[in-house]
Amino acid sequence: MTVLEQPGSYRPTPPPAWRPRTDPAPLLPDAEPYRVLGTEAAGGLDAGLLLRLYGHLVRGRRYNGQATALTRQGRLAVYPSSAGQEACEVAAALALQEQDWLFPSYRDTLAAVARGLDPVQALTLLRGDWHTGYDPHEHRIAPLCTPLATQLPHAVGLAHAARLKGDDVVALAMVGDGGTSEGDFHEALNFAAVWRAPVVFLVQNNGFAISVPLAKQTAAPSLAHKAVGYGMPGRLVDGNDVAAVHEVLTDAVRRAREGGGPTLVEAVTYRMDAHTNADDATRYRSEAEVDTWRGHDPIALLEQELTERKLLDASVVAAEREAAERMAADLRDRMNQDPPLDPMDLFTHVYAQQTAQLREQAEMLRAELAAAAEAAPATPEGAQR
Amino acid sequence: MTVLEQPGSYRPTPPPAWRPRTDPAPLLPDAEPYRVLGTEAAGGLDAGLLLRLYGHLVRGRRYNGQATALTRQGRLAVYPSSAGQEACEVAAALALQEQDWLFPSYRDTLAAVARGLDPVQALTLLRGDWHTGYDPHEHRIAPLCTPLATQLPHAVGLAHAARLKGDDVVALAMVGDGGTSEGDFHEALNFAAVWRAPVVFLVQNNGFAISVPLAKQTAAPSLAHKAVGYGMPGRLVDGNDVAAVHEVLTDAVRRAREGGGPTLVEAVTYRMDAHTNADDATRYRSEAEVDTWRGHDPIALLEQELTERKLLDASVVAAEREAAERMAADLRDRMNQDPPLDPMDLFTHVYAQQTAQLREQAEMLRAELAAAAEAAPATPEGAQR
Amino acid sequence: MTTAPVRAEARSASMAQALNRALRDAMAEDPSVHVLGEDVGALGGVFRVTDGLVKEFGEDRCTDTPLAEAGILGTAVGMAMYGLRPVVEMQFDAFAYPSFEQLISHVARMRNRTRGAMPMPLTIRVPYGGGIGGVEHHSDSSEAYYMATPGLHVVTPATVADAYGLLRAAIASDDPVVFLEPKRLYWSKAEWDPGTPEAVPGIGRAAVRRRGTSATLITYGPSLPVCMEAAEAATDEGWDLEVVDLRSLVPFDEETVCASVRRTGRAVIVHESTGFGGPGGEIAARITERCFHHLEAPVLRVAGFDIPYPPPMLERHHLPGVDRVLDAVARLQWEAES
Amino acid sequence: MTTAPVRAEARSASMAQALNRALRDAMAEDPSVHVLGEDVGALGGVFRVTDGLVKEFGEDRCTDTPLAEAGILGTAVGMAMYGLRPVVEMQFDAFAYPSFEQLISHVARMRNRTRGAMPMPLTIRVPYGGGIGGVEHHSDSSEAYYMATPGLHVVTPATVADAYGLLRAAIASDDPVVFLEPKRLYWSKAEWDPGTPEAVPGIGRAAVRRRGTSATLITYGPSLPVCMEAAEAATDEGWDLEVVDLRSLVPFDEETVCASVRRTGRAVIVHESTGFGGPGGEIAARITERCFHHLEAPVLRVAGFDIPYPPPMLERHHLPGVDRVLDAVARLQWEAES
Ligand SMILES: Cc1ncc(C[n+]2csc(CCOP(=O)(O)OP(=O)(O)O)c2C)c(N)n1
Ligand SMILES: Cc1ncc(C[n+]2csc(CCOP(=O)(O)OP(=O)(O)O)c2C)c(N)n1
Ligand SMILES: [Mg+2]
Ligand SMILES: [Mg+2]
Repeated sequence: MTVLEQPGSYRPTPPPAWRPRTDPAPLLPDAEPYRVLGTEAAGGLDAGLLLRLYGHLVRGRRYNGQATALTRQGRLAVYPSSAGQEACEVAAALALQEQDWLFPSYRDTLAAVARGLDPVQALTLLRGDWHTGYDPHEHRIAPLCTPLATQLPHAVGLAHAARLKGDDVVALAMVGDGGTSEGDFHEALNFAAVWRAPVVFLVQNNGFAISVPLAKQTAAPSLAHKAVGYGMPGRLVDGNDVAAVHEVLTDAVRRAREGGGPTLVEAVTYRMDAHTNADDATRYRSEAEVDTWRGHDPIALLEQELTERKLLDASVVAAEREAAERMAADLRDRMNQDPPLDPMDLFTHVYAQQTAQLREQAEMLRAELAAAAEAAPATPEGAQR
Repeated sequence: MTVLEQPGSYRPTPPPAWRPRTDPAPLLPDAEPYRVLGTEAAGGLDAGLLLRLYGHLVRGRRYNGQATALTRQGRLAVYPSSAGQEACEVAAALALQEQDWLFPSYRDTLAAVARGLDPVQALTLLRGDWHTGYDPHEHRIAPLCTPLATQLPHAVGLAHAARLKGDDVVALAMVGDGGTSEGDFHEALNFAAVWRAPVVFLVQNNGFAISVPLAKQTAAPSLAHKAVGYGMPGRLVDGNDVAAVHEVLTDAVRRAREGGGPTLVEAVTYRMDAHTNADDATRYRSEAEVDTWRGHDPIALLEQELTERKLLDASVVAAEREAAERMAADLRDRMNQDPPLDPMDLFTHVYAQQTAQLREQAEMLRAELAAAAEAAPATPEGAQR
Repeated sequence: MTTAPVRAEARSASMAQALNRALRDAMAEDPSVHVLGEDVGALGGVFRVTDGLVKEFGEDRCTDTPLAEAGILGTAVGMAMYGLRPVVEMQFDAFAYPSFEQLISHVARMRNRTRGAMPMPLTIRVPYGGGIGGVEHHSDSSEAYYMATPGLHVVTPATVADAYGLLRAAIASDDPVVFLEPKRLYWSKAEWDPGTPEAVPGIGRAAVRRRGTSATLITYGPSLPVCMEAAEAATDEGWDLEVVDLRSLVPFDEETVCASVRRTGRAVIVHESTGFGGPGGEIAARITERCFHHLEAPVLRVAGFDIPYPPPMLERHHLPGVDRVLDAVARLQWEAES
Repeated sequence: MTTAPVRAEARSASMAQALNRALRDAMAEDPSVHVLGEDVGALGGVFRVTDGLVKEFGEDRCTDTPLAEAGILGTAVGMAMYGLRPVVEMQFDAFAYPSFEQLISHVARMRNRTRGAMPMPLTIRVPYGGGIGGVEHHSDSSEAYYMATPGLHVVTPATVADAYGLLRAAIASDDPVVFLEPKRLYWSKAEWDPGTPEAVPGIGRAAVRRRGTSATLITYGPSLPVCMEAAEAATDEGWDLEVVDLRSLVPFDEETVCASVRRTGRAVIVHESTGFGGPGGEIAARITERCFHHLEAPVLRVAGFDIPYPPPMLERHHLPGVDRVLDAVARLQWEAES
């Protein structure tokens, strides 16, 4: 049992199980957020891509404005705006191929819209006529996820399943700086790395979790540094530089697609609006701070680049704005209609086959509705808001 | 809103919120586990400390053997042995001062015993006469924790509370390699770093979580690398080198005490026994692998050092073994007595004041016991095992 | 929403204000009381219940935590181990779920497993229930989970005065209390003098809110106003309903409830939580066990449907309303009497 | 414990073996069935229920996951989104708690929130209950939590044949099933021919295990053997007890249960789970609502005490045993008859 009984067995060697594993150096993010716009690298950017991104950004900003306006008109229960974060939203959508999957958080309706989802369907959750307003399979967009970070393991599981089936599918999952503190963030990243699942995690670090600033959320050098502890690369990027975010995400998606495993991307950005229309941001941040970010607006950064490269003139700007206005007008019009409501839907999708118990409850509601209709036959259900 | 409306606002600057925070370099663990025994550094070690550690290791090994034997005699329901890991267990206990707190996992009864807890009390949970067998305040040892990693936030909260009260208290929390995958590990480390709580996290990487090897648990360069993502230093140490573990933990405890915040320590070690006496380790690992670790035995490593420094001769060894045998005999004797059992205890500590509902249930049990006693008066409760 | 401090004279106050005042008074009286949670600091909580606390007591006493509910509750356990009295805020009912392991495996059991050596004087404030137009995961009624966990107290106020009194009692309790705050009553107001708070007989006592003889409505939290309204409306049908507000689900005040049911001989339990596996089952079973021969009819339940909480535009069909309560009263086999 | 494969002829098999066989057959028949959890691979699970699966189907089909229950269930949700049928193992009842947020907020609701577009054909196997001398957190009966969560099916076998049949039905179900495995019956044996498995009528049907006329014992899982023994013993007292094995807590087979109670006029519910807020409350309330005028006595409950699960040496005092069941039967107001 001891050396005195086993002479010569003493070896000042490292513990046998110890093998230096991954080299941590390549996993570490750069010290500064990666930027493209305004740098020399921007010169190599594809003009078509930049203009496409520009159109998305302009429409995205307008979309945020219109959705916020709809809350004031009582047409949305609540709206968590991504104004100021459009570069991340748009780049996330555009970095994916058609067969890939997007896992948005509750703030990421714009990413879903940029991926092709009808904005009315994207806003169903926030209007309140149903939860998920779309068939996730149609555009391969998971339900907008409200419990923070809980969608991240879903993305890992889906990507893993696709790989097991031999399908060429990458999942991109979005989460906020606050969400990185949740246990589900940790477990998802760990599973992804162990399984080498084709997933990209995009953290939009917009400085706040509602009122809580990043400094109270983490003491890490950056959120991207969390990647090292899972054995995946961490990338830090200027989240308002749409070209940079698009490039970093596209790289990460390609790496995942090629079997290189997951990547964690932290995009540094800022939430220009309050947390939601119901929030009072003056309680926890100054106008001055917001102002400093006005000078780093994602649309402005891209416009400057495009202008310098003579890709943007007043007519392009006007055309994009007009397109944005059309989108907004259409959205407004359609959101101003009362959605069709059927209270019996409460019981339709709880189980594949309705249980006897739910049938009974459905009958009760049906009888109540019939009685009410008799009492006031002129009020169709859809209009009772 | 856009640059065309705000001429001159374009600045290719970093995002305003971005300040390079902590420098990650000092947080990174060394590439190899830190070792002392068998290296030049060992020459500087205090002989008294080494001999104290030696005594603890010898008794610790004997304790593990005795506890395992007690399972075979049916005196313990189950025993998760720390044979092979005694260096970590002992160093954890000895790195702390009296006012500090130890947060052991279910495997760490030896650490609790090394800190001064009566082994019978340490084993109560595993014997099964009660849950926690001791008053945690007496030796400042939190209850042995079975749900993995859940004790880590407790350690953070306690250390934080002590600091808020101005008390000089450090908490040292123990967890396994498997436990690092749990969300609670992540949340605890993050809270600790944000609060700069005086906590030391000791991960005993013994290669397995029951049957699951480390490679299926994490893809990280090392578990110590997880520290970077929280903004705390990570330290990697040879967990079978008791001098090294003791030094690293003592440093981390000192740092915490001085307000330097938390540290994550990964000790690389090996579980020589099966997961518990109920486990069949041949299903998932080879004898050959176990054998390689026999040559890296923590007691043997220290004995070699002591022998070379002429601190150990047969009489010291004999004396320590005798002490260990005395401890084992005492433990055996006391564990061979049936513990006193009072079924009415079931209702005593559920609430500070027993509810009417529990009083009623207690009365029912009391009546049942009285009836049973009448039927068979010769069988005192304590003996009914 | 106004968040001005409540002054110590009888005036109109909302439930949110009374809760805020309870926290403030408890913190002022006992330095071991610490508030922690998401956005409880500068923001004052999303419902403003912790408004002003950070200004008055500093960040060490009222702490914005990282966003992690298991971490919040888990560190609070550690704080309680060291003798503090943490008051934890879960931002919404459904967001308490990540903390369930800490709750079930530690908070509820720590006293018992240590033979009383480590009590858990913790209060966990959970805004709960629907009726506020919240999107999914913002309107759950999760009391059944808490009730099924021995070692916890489960308390819920339905009035402004109770909000103050019960929260003070919860914080003062040496046992963990899950304190369920009915979201849709946060802005309900009442004349209330915090200087002489209406006597609240501590945790574990129900209150008879309306005396009656025909049948007993048993309810709590968000459904109390519904039951009071139903009781008024029932007089038109000739029913004189008694209304019992449980206030405390654990411990359960069997005495008050059974005394009422024995008097009236009929009972309807009303709550928002789903019916199947919800609190009403336990209450009905218990009443029936104890008062069987006093019952003229089976104890009935009016509850949320057995479905995930509906989207805002459909929630009114789910929530037990006055009509559904009256329908249940009508089914209490009155014909048997005549 | 033997873990030799079960052959396809009538022979003695344990419940663990039948479960193993069900997994094996399901995986062989349907390549979309994937098993994942802690130690389900080389070890075959701590109860050996997944023994041999990794050898037969490989690591991609039977996967040792990192140690993180929320991660296991959360990734299983993602796998189900992509069309797989994950079968998740939670190592012990209490260790499922970290996964409750995923369970409540996603697994149970995904179909509903997506109007059926994203079903969750997931099976979550949870060894539950006590009686095996487990230390704390190894003997919880957590079915009340699952029952209170609409969108889940909750199933538990009590016989070897049901273990096979119900697990096959659970895996085949397009809805999420929490499959509760009574730990202390893992080693219970019966003659069983997997080639012609005893007809199990799918999820949602109770089974009358013993016909009787005096009163009905309603039970499930680990308490079925107790009730069968009690029924035998009761003949000495002149009681002829019917025993109903629920098998499925959700959906609840009201028809079978109520038919029995209407016949016998008396009922006792028996389960290990704590009484207060436990499954028995719902069952008793439901029976009473539906069968009130057939009841000669209130429906009684024999359950675990309302305490955290006791340490091994005291658990026998906590667990409902034959005597406690008979005591309850004796309290069913027989004198009223005479
Ligand atoms: C599990 C969980 N806890 C709490 C909340 C309530 N909540 C909604 S958004 C939010 C802040 C999120 O911050 P962050 O992750 O940074 O995302 P952002 O809002 O900035 O986009 C909180 C606390 C939630 N939705 N889910
Ligand atoms: C939350 C939780 N999940 C599962 C278990 C069951 N379990 C007990 S020990 C163990 C493995 C632990 O591995 P590790 O953390 O490496 O510690 P070690 O046993 O090696 O000391 C498991 C899965 C548990 N106790 N708690
Ligand atoms: Mg944020
Ligand atoms: Mg281990």
